[in-house]
Amino acid sequence: MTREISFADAVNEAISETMRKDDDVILLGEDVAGGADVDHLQNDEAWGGVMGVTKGLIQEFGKNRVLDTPIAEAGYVGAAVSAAATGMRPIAELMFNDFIGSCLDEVMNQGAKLRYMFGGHAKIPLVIRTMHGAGFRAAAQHSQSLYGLFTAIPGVKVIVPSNPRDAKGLLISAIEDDDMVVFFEDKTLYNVKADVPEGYYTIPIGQADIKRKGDDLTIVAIGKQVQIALMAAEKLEQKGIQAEVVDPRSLSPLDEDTILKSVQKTNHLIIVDEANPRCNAATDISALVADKGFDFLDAPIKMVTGPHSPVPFSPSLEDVYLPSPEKILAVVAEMIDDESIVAI
Amino acid sequence: MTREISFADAVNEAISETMRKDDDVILLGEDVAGGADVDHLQNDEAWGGVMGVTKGLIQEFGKNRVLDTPIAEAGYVGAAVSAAATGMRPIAELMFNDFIGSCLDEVMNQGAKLRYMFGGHAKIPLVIRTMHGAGFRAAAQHSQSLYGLFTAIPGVKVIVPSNPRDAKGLLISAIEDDDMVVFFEDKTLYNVKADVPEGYYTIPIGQADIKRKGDDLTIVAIGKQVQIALMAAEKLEQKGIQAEVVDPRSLSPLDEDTILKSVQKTNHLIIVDEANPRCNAATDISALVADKGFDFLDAPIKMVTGPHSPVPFSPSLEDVYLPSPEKILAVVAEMIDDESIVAI
Amino acid sequence: MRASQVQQESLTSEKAKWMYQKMVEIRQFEDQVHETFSTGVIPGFVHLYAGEEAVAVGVCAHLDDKDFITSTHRGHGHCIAKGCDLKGMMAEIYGKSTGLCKGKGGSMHIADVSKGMLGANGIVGGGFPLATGAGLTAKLKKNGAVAVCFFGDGANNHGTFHEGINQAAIWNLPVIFVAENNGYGEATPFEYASSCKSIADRATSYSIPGETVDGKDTIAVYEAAQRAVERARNGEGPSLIECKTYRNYGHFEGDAQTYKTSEERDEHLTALDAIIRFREHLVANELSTEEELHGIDEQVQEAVRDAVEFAEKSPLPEADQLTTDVYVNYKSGEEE
Amino acid sequence: MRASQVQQESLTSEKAKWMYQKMVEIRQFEDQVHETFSTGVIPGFVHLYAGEEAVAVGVCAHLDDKDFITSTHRGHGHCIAKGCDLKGMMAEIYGKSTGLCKGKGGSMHIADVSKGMLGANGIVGGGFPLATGAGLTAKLKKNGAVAVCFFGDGANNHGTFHEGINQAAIWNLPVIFVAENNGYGEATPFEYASSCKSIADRATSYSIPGETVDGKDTIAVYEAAQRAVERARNGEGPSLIECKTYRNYGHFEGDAQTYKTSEERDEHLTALDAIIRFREHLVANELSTEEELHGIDEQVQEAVRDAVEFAEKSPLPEADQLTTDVYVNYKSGEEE
Ligand SMILES: Cc1ncc(C[n+]2csc(CCOP(=O)(O)OP(=O)(O)O)c2C)c(N)n1
Ligand SMILES: Cc1ncc(C[n+]2csc(CCOP(=O)(O)OP(=O)(O)O)c2C)c(N)n1
Ligand SMILES: [Mg+2]
Ligand SMILES: [Mg+2]
Repeated sequence: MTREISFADAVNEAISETMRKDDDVILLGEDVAGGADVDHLQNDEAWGGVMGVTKGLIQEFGKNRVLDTPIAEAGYVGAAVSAAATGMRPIAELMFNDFIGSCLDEVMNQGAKLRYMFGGHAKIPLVIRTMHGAGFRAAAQHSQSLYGLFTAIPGVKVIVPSNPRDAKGLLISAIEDDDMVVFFEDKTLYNVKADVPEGYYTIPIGQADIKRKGDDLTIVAIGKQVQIALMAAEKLEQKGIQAEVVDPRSLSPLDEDTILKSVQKTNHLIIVDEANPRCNAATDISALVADKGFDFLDAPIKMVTGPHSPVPFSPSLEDVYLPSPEKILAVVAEMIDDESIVAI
Repeated sequence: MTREISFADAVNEAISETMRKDDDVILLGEDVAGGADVDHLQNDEAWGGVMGVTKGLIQEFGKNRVLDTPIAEAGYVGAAVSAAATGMRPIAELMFNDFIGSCLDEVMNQGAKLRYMFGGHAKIPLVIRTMHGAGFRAAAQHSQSLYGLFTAIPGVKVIVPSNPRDAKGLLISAIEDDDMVVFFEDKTLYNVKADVPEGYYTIPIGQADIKRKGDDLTIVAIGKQVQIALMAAEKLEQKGIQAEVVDPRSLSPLDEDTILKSVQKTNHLIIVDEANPRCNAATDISALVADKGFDFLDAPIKMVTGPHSPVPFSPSLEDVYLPSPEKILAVVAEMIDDESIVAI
Repeated sequence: MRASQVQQESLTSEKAKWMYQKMVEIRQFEDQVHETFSTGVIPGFVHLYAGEEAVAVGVCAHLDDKDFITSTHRGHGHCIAKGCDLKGMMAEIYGKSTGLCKGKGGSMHIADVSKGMLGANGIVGGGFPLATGAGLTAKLKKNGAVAVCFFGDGANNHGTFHEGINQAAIWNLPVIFVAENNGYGEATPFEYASSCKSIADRATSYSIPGETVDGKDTIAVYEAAQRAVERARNGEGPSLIECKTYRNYGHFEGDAQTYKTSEERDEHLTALDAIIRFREHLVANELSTEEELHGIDEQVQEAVRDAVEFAEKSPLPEADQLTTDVYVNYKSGEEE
Repeated sequence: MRASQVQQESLTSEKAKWMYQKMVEIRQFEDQVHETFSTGVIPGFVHLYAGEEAVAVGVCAHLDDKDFITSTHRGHGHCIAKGCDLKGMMAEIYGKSTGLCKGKGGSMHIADVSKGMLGANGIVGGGFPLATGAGLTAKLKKNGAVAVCFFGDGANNHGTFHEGINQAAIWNLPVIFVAENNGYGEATPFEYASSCKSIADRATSYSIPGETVDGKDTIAVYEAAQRAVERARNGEGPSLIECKTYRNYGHFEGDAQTYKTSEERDEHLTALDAIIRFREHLVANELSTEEELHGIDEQVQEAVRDAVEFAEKSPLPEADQLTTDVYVNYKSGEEE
């Protein structure tokens, strides 16, 4: 049974269903309850997160399992790492992924490395949920997409869902997983609605999803950019070009096979990622194919990404910062040397 | 006039000569003076940094310009950002690059972004010197090479010198530069000696250096791995294969031209980097060439990097963790389909 | 009130009227932004300072352009008190190319370094190290400047609070740490998130003076800041001042503020209001007259109207501005 | 000394001898590592705990396997006091596959989670949040466990100190924060880097008990820890104990220790030595006899010798171990 719900509600369901199933699952973060300790608050008057994504959980699960934290990211993310190592299955919300600057050590040097440094004698079943993405007019410190930073760290798994259905199934898998997982939620997707199954279901981590089939060109797109890639693909169809849109869904582990098989078929690859261009997910996927899929390629691998600059505040600049169907078409035009594509 | 001095002494000279020239240059970090405030310490008995790299500076420049800091990386790196914004030219030492987890915000969200967020009405002439690299038996939290993380951040410049001469000239340039520069020093290179010019000289940031000329194969190697690549190149010469070894020296800005021109000539590219493999400098350079240099390539782009795991403590494991001439030869053997190369 | 009377002489009529004007500028500016935001014209996250005017103004009354301040996500008030241009601010909040930051920063990053305003800051706790750095510059340049770090009650639990203040203390830097304890960090009450009885108590950890004042009593803030600024300028090191205050609006625009009680809101908007109280004080103590103050009100109204008009009429930045201002220079052209 | 006498009864002869043994184990283990390190057999950075035995042992005497501790770069002493196996420890320090962490961690990361030892930690300040998390688990699982966070005087200025303790305090967690104030962080004196008069003074910031004890007086540490552990087990929340102590060796092996004075070194190695003093105390109070204690000394000597032999004879890890233990499982095999 599916029904249309928003991305935010899909995330909420994944958490609540997992918490119902497993008493060790707890949720902590800044205002995830949101004023829960204020006496006069009734029912769902508590914030439930700065975007309301975790609304209602405090009512069902109480203060022991839904914990507001001080504004102390190192403190509570580090506590979550250790709670995981000592028997809980915490979900820690890092409100904006941009705040990783306040708690990278806890993720990179503690959570990601304890198991290895301890010779395998520890596990860290921790999920860090965090908001990312530009387009919200939230400026340079609240608009980054930092999954590349996490993908680089051995010991971390990284999930970037592109739609409500994937978000729910992947988040449940992440909570069930015995390793540390960083789960990215695009703030501009929260209100997007789509069919989502009811009840408890999982989508395996490390399995890409082909969001559109096509023989002529592979577009690997990350997170929200999957929607942009699909828009470009529709336009390309008008020109008889069938683009295959691959959604990796998790960047670590990365489903190399699905990407390589697609390129083997289409011989052309464009990667679309709104993050900054250097040392990032787009270059990572490009390098994969330039190595293991080189013989499949008929053309240079192209990347459509944000520029090497912070995210600007002004709408007129932020709009040109982000990838767009037009930018993808321009790259295709260059790739197959057909100027007319730009004009679709 | 050149003379043989160590990498550590070259760094020390760069700092002292710049401090002599410009009163606004100050040095701060944990134990960079090192017990300077202990009354009974005489002459150079103060540590001068955990590896002794900044020895003697406190004697010459005094406590106002060489400041020991508390163990509070966010505190002093953030202070350095702001001191730079308000008129000083600080050099902040982050003892190990692994400690960036305690102060990433100050680098990523403050230092790197202030100029942009302020519409250009600020400059941050700050150098962060930091130690990186495996091979010192220093285990997972003191052996990482995290230049990829910084290269990804717009607003940061990143330098990774491979020898004493470059280290001195590049560090002077970094201190003279009006932008924030992160300067990486490989702890296993400190004792390496080589010819270094006396006096004040600069090497421009953003200019790669061809450490060895060759027509058959391009090896781009980062930091200490330049030496490993040169060893591999010598062995390859025995087989009549002339490898060109390109040292980018700075990863941001990256000298794309020099790399692309080399590949245009050799049609083969191997990238050698000891850092972890995902979303990192090696994939970044690979993606550059897979895009702009695709037509030059006769073979897949290969990367020789550390594995996707933390750096192990045990010598027997750390030795296999690191790139080696043998690993490079194995890749060449595969690339040109000549098994005999492995056995050189 | 006794301490107030002792110091009162130092507050000249001229300074008092300047302070009143700045407070009214903040209030009217913020009320205006609130109204405009609700029409959808202003993009992004906006956090309003209305209600807390006495803090920014009571402190900045002791500063001039060579002194630096660091600010927070709730930065408009600090900007105005430190002398930033209202037009440039409003244009920035609109994302226009004529903004103080050319539209690149927005509400959360307005800055004017030439005025000593080191930027609003989207990162809670981001200001502590920055203020320390500005204090370090002042100490090394021996230019008599001080640095002020404004921060919220929520920020007082961040690690940078500890690192920044400790550092300022051991280096004896001219820095004043000013807590704006408005009772909440987002929807979370101060008492829930903070284990201290008062933020001022935490001064003990750093062997520096710490005091709590009524942050809606302009004179009380002014006097506490005077003591701290004097100490700093005399080379006696940092101080911590906790100002108990209240934000008239929600955490950000759009917040339903369910966590507040209607009693506390009412009280703060009327009897406890800083501007009403300061106005009464000025008149009662003959530092100004009703007419004069009314004149200021009207003058400010016009200034805010002008700012809105300026912002509305200004152009958005051109696309080619996207990648400028990232570096002073990126590719080094020189030869070795 | 009066407080000591009151509590003294609670220290049984059996416990006292266990404590003495652990202290001697630490001392001999560290002296041995020091010697071996100088021969070049042991790789990497090694920080020795010799001199500080009273702290680890005085605290861990109140803990059992279900209680957790977090440690520091100077972690051997905490490991031994918490019951880690000497052979497994020595093998780990040698980087051997039989080490507690299969040789992957080394001196700075020795751990044994089954003993409640959450790892030495190469990151200064890394333990504060981790201890809080272990305390949170204990509180939620209601299993009566406590968590102890050992940290240095240098770490007391790191932001995680502030965030960790505040969090433990507001959540009323069963966590004991134990400062090992050995006077230096690397070569930097406590007094230079820390603006507090004592670390214990900082407890005020968190409204928790804070006390300073002579960290080389085993009984004093034991009693202070007893109070704190009892409080924690009774649901009364966290405490902070500052133990004034001294490291007999340098910051790490290879440190010339020029920053120390020879007087302080001599004094600490003799009159102030914790083991000598504890030994005297045990004999004087008839908790043990010279002969018994001598027997323990010899027994420990043998155990340390065995540990060295075990480590020497053990194999290095095989190359195929390089990439194991990074994840529990990396590629998900299941189908959707
Ligand atoms: C490091 C960091 N964590 C969290 C946030 C999200 N955030 C923005 S404002 C805020 C509340 C700040 O409270 P307080 O310091 O009391 O300031 P106030 O809003 O009350 O003026 C939070 C949690 C942030 N911007 N930065
Ligand atoms: C975050 C971080 N900063 C710096 C270091 C380098 N470092 C290792 S030990 C040490 C001194 C620690 O001093 P203290 O906390 O007093 O412990 P002690 O060595 O005296 O036992 C420093 C600076 C580190 N490991 N981690
Ligand atoms: Mg507040
Ligand atoms: Mg110490």
